[in-house]
Amino acid sequence: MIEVRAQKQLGEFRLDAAFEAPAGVTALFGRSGAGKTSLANAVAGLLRPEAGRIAVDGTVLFDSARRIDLPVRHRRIGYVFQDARLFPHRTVARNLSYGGRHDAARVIEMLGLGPLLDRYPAALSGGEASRVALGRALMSDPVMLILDEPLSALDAPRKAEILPYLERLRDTVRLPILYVSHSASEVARLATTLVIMEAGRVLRVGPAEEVMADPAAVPLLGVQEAGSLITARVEAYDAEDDLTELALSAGRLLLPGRAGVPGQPLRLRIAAQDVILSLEEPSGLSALTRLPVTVTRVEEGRGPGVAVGLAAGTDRLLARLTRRSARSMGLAPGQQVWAIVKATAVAPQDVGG
Amino acid sequence: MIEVRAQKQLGEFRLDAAFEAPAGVTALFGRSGAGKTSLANAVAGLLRPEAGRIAVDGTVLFDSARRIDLPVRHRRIGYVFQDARLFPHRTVARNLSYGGRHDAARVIEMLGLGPLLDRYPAALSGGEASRVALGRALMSDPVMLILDEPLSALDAPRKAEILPYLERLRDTVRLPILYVSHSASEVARLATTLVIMEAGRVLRVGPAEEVMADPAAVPLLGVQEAGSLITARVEAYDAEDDLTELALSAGRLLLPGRAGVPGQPLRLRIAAQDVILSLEEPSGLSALTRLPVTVTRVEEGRGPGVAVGLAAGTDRLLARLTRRSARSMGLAPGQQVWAIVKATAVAPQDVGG
Amino acid sequence: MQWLGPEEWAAVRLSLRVSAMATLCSLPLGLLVAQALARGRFAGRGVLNALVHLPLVLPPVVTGYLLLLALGRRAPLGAWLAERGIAFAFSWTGAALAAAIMGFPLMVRAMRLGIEGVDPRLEQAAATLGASRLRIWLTVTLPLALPGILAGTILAFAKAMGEFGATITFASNIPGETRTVPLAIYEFLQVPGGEGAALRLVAVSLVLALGAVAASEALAQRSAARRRG
Amino acid sequence: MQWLGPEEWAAVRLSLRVSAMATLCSLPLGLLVAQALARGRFAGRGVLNALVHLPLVLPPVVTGYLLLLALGRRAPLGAWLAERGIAFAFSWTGAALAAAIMGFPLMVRAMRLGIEGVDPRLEQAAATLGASRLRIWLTVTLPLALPGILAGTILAFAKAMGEFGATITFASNIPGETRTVPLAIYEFLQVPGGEGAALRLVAVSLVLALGAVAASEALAQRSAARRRG
Amino acid sequence: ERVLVFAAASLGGTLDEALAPWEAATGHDAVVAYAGSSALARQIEAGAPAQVFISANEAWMDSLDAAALLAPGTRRDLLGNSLVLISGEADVLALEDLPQTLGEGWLAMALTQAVPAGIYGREALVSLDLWDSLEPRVVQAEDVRAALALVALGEAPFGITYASDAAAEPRVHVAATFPADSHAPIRYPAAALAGSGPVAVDLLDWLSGPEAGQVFAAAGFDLP
Ligand SMILES: Nc1ncnc2c1ncn2[C@@H]1O[C@H](COP(=O)(O)OP(=O)(O)OP(=O)(O)O)[C@@H](O)[C@H]1O
Ligand SMILES: Nc1ncnc2c1ncn2[C@@H]1O[C@H](COP(=O)(O)OP(=O)(O)OP(=O)(O)O)[C@@H](O)[C@H]1O
Ligand code: MOO
Ligand SMILES: [Mg+2]
Ligand SMILES: [Mg+2]
Repeated sequence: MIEVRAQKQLGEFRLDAAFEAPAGVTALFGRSGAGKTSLANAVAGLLRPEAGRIAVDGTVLFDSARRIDLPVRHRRIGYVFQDARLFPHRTVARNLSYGGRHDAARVIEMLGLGPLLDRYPAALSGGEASRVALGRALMSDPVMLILDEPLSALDAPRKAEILPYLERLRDTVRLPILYVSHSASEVARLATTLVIMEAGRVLRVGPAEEVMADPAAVPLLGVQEAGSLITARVEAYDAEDDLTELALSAGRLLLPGRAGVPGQPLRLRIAAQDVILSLEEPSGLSALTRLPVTVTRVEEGRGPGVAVGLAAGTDRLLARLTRRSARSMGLAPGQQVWAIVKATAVAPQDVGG
Repeated sequence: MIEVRAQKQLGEFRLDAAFEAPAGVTALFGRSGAGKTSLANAVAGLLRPEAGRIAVDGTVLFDSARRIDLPVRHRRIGYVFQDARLFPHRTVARNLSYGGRHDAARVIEMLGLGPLLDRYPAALSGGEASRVALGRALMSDPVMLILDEPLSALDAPRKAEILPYLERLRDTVRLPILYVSHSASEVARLATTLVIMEAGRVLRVGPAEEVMADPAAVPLLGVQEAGSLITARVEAYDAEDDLTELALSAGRLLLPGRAGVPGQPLRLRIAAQDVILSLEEPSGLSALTRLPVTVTRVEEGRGPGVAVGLAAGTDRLLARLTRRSARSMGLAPGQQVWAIVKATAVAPQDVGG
Repeated sequence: MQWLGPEEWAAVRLSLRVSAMATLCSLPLGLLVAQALARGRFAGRGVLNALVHLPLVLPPVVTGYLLLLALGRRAPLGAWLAERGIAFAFSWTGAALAAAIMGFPLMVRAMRLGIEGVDPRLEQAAATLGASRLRIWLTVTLPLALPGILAGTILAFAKAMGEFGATITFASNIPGETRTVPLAIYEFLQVPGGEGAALRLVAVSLVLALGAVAASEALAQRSAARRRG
Repeated sequence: MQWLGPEEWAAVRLSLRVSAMATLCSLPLGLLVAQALARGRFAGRGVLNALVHLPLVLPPVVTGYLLLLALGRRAPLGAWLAERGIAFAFSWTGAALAAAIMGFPLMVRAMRLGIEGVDPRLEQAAATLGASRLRIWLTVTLPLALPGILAGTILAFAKAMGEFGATITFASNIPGETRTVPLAIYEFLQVPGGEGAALRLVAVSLVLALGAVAASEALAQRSAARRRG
Repeated sequence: ERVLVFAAASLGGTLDEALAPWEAATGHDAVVAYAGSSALARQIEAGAPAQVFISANEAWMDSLDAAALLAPGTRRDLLGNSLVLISGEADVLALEDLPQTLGEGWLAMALTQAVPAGIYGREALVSLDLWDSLEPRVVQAEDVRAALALVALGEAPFGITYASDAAAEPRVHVAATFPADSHAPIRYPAAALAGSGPVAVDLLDWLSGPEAGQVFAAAGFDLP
């Protein structure tokens, strides 16, 4: 549970943001200069708001009314800065251990830091430095994490190794995480709550599923980034084809690879652009997942696209079509159609644990 | 025309890379620590190779055999560093004009720097700083650009504003660009040539279309990043539906929005995961593009996925399916199937000008 | 003026002139030497460094004496200069020279720290933007080294205001010409009961020197504030 | 030893002891003051800064005289200290005190430059990792300010090796007790024909002081090289 | 027993030589601290642990006397000196011709307001009616030895020092001696300091004695 309210004038920029978020990952999403880093700094205690209140899991970190301002070091917030901020005079090993040696072996392994331990930061590549910064924050055994674009300098395979670790922190240790990112797929995968910022203010807050599946949020997220989050249950794993079968409220979905264990709930992000609609039940297609859905909403955007809200059982899906398609199919709320989801488009990056 | 051969020992890391690339954008792609920045530094003159030769458009910048080592300032290479490296004691305006005022108004406009001109770098957000760095390099009127992950701190809408500008530089001024990125969609959109690096060496070089459409390159690019590049020709623009019709060698493709002018060639990236295969000609689908294709190759990867090479007329396409789909469809080289491409998945980010 | 006699005011004016001259004239050389020591990797680096520290390590009187040996009329260099009408010994320019040399190690050290603190990657960035070495130095290195340069300048100035031993040995004590405030103070202190006059002069020179220190402080602060954003 | 007499070697040993003592004892205070001036925003900051610069601005003899006034046996503070067995005037500790005070502005300025050069964002990063202020200072600020700290230390040491005016005024010139190398050199210069002996002493103290400078240089270089990667 | 002697810097060397036989004979240890008379006098005022003070300057001894810091009855004039005009050249010069001979050259003196040799010298030039014409050409050195050095180095063609200084420096020659009545008598007062013991007086007596007198005379000092 994170509660943030902060006001601060920075030159001509005014930060005036407030939101509340339940446990889990709270993603801060917004354009460059929207105030994400400033807000994160306020939470960490590096920027003192003129007025406001910041509390994490019931602990008040800052309250201008009650003149509470917990010193940074007592907040125990592991902060991965947008710039790595490694200590240049300490080796990687001594950077990592500066705040503690919590879960050291696993962090070093997961981030692939083993070969770097004796190096000084000046001899690291950009991505290596950002991994060390992440490791340093994780090893300090924080009660909360702030990650400011921690993965933006990393390649896809490396991201794929780190995200599950963050998911485990979110789910097993129940560590609150404030996550700043420009990547909707990262956000979708991790975020419980999505906070959309613009010009220092919070435009929209809510459960990530809702905000992302809301056709009205498409322009905020960027056309390519919109999509829906669905919680599915793992049914079975087919070792021969290396496929995991998931149960949705409206049917089955097949994911490549092994994900979770049977019975476990799993979060999936299905990008609006990866959903195809069909008037008849399709057959002979390489896409294995077809769900009967009901059109709930047809939203014309500014561009050529149409965002179509769908109810798939109790889940909500979002599809993005061209206007011509929508017209030729005669889509209207209440209509029954088939949604085709390509399993390979979902997996493995966008599957939350 | 870029010609690079460089050897250098950096601690335990050995850079030993060589490639040649024609005019246009040469993308350096590779995992964190692969040596991309080091190679870019060698080209810029910031890292002196022990041996090697570097030439751009016929001008020899470095040649260990002939003891040529052009000073950095005479290379006239606009370099956007992985870290922004703005001059902290100069305002944004005076950072921008440090190397010249080439195309100043347009660059400032395109990068949205107008409101920042009087600020000092310390008062910039991460993304703002990276935009200023890009602007500073562009305004120095370079004869070559090196861009080391210039867009990674930027949001999708901002990227969508910058990419066309870079494309114009590539096409109109014919500026050679060395582009380091982890984002396949950026690379696909811009790159003429793709250089894949690993552990200091060049693993694969070639025209971007070829490398990306080569099923064997999928693991190098990352599963999510593989796809094919196709050059299409603009046929017509449908103002009512805001759709552009493109002619491929195998048929028509509809893109949302207006792209190019009739007769103009256009590059498209079609991600492997966005291609669905169908045994029969599909109907009643929201996806508007369906192309008759011939299976050329079925490549089983390490994971659950299968990469399928397709010939669509004279173009090559790549599709990624689950193994089960491939089997149930009985895919084999020579087989005639239909490829369904979702127009909204292609547009607008992956359309090159 | 009752409080200080005209001769004392003359000493104050002279001290200011000598110190200003010493500081301004050693500034360019100090910057060059600081740059060379900070970044250069040349053969005589160690020797140059030792040379710069010399006036700090030597008793001031010895420095003055060595100056006399080097620039005196019988010395080749001194004779050569004298022929060209440049005489240092027994003139206010000599006092300035002595003060400059005594302050030089302080000036260079501070400037060097400032220059060493400049991130060479910013200089690289400037080079990629086509700037020449000189332009980089003037537009990137120097402005970023400003705190060190200011500190070096003010240290040299303050030292010049207080310099005694080398000055009296090299430039002697000629009222109106080389009798700076410290020399005047020394004179007062030699006579029983002269403390009062000495302390009045001390007070004046303190006000001036510390005023300069405070001014440089304010300057440094202003430029730092902008950079902090 | 033919070359220098036993009394001269005694002066050399004494100078080393005095300079080492002066440098080591002023080190912690110098660091504190440098930190306060670099980062503190407190009321007496300007005054503290002026005070620190004082010994630079004052002629050394005046500093010695003021020390004598403050710490002589007849002065209240001096008497109070003497009762507790702490006598500065006329003892080698007094020479060390004089040297320390004369070197203090140089030490503090360099250290302050070093500390000001430390990126406060690194200190912030340390705070987010749970480090206390003291730990941050010891593990981040000081190591990163090392070039400045080394420079300050070596400047103070070099100055102590060369200090004359304040020492002879405050601690007097007592052979074996306060007769440091610069005082011995002065004495030789007082005796006609003593230049040779004086120059020999100059040479010895130069070798020592410049050796220390070179050593500190090497140390700074080593730690810089690692950081440069 | 250890006796700490505070002595004017210009006695450096000579005094050690004069004291060596006394130390050998008595077994006492004379430790001499040389510095400017003013510095030594101030240190004595501040409580310096010296037993004997030999000043080059009567005024400072007077001021210690007035402050009752001297052991009563021990003050004496230990040495005298004469004032000479020195030159790098071996030629003898009539004092009246000095301004003309000097021309644009410099006349080196000790500080004329502060240091005894300078004060005496100025007094002498004033009484000889030469001061007004010479004043602009005077360079004042920190002390009489520094003035001597300026002449020895050739920086100044002439200088005014004590005869004892001139005697010890082979590179200078005495061009003229100032008449004894052109300035106040030059005296080096010496005294044991308050609280000192009999050994200090014994040391003083030895210095006033004939054996030490020979040493001083050889060094160019006058005996009172
Ligand atoms: N000290 C300051 N003075 C003036 N403006 C400031 C200052 N600090 C930050 N700003 C401005 O505040 C805005 C928010 O900055 P912030 O760093 O929080 O953005 P952000 O959302 O993290 O952006 P990005 O994604 O680019 O990192 C920016 O426009 C920035 O220029
Ligand atoms: N001075 C050095 N000493 C030792 N190793 C070095 C040095 N400089 C770079 N390296 C190593 O060389 C490798 C290549 O670094 P480089 O910065 O070129 O990688 P990169 O491909 O740009 O990676 P990233 O995508 O993370 O920025 C890295 O493993 C890095 O740690
Ligand atoms: O120490 Mo001095 O004695 O600078 O003239
Ligand atoms: Mg930010
Ligand atoms: Mg890199």
